[in-house]
Amino acid sequence: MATFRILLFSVLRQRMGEGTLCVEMPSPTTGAALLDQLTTDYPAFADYRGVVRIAVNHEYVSEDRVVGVEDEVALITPVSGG
Amino acid sequence: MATFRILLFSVLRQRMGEGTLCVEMPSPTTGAALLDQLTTDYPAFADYRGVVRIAVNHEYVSEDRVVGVEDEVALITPVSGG
Amino acid sequence: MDDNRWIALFDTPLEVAASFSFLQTPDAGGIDMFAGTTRQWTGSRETIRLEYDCYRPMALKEIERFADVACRRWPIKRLLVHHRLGVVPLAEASVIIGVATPHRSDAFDACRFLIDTLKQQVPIWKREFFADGTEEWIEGPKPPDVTK
Amino acid sequence: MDDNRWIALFDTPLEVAASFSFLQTPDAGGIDMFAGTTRQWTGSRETIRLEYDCYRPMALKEIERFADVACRRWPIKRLLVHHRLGVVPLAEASVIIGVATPHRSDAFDACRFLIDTLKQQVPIWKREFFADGTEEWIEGPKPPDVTK
Repeated sequence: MATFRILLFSVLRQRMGEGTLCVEMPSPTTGAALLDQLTTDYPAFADYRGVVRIAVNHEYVSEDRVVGVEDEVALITPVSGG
Repeated sequence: MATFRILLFSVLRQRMGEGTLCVEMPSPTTGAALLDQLTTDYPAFADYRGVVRIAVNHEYVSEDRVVGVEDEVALITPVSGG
Repeated sequence: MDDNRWIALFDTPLEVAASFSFLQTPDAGGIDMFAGTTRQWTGSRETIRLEYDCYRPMALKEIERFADVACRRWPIKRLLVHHRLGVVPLAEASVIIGVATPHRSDAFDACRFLIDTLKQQVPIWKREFFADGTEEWIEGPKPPDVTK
Repeated sequence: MDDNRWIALFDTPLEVAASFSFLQTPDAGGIDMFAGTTRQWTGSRETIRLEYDCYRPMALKEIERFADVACRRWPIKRLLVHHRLGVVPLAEASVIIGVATPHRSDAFDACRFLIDTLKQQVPIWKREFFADGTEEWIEGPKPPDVTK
């Protein structure tokens, strides 16, 4: 098992109460598996499961992307810049 | 007979060699009659007869507009500002 | 309306910062500003400067007239049209058009309408001076529309 | 390419004059510059300020990526994307997008593409503070497109 640290911003950071969430999983895993584990560990996250997108090393990836514990993982809710 | 003074700009002023042309006509007349008289008096003007537009008192008008000697008349070739 | 509109002809360089400041208002969420600048190359022909002639009282009246049209068509909070006359060196702005609206899409549409209309309707003419020593008055692609 | 592109995030007010100067080049005939500004009223709801959060390294990378797309699609001579972060007071600019192209139509199209794409794709979020004391993080209308 490894500890994935996942970065949060804006509404998700406010809702979860912190800027980084940790989940324990075997590494490597997939984006989808990480999101599922987050939903289990943090019930408040369930509301965002459908709209959140995963970024790995500063790029959007699809949920089937393989993610290792060495990657920088972030969750991106619908953006509102500009 | 009255003397109509007609303002020219850009290529037309360059081509005619002056910024104002004079034509002798009864006043009032029409834009079309003014243009016809100009073509007679200044053969070089004939090249522009088709593309020139008439402005009376700082507004575009159609050639059938009645024009008096007291009006400010100008000839506008296709513009190229901006 | 007049406080919300700044239409002017200049014989000096146009001022971008002052133009933008004028367009700023808490009523708007988007500002689109277009500037036409003197381009050096047209194909293989090199321009060294432009010079603009203008029928001033009519140009101002005509710009006001289609600014009215724009203000009826879009929810415009600020509108600016500045045109420079005389010599305009390479890369400098001959015209600045600016529009501020609550939402960005209207700002883009109105700004484009204003520059497109200016280029067809306003009695201003460009004389182009080329590197080979020649020069010519530029005539637009079609005459102004007298019915507009 | 890099000398022709200025992409940056700022914690200070955006500078319009410097942005415009950067966009000026004898290679271009048209510059379109869009600014998003803090609007006071949305219907009957009064905003008093905005605050922007950002995932900085990713935001820069994502802007660069779609600037590349724009430069392949249009003949862009200069491109600028500046976003302000933290507090942005009423009427001030949160974003400036600028594009210089040989002809004006491309400048408008590319500028609009850049702001539209930024608003859907770049990890920056707006927190709106209202006059009634409430505040909320704004979520965009749809999630970023991960396939773009």
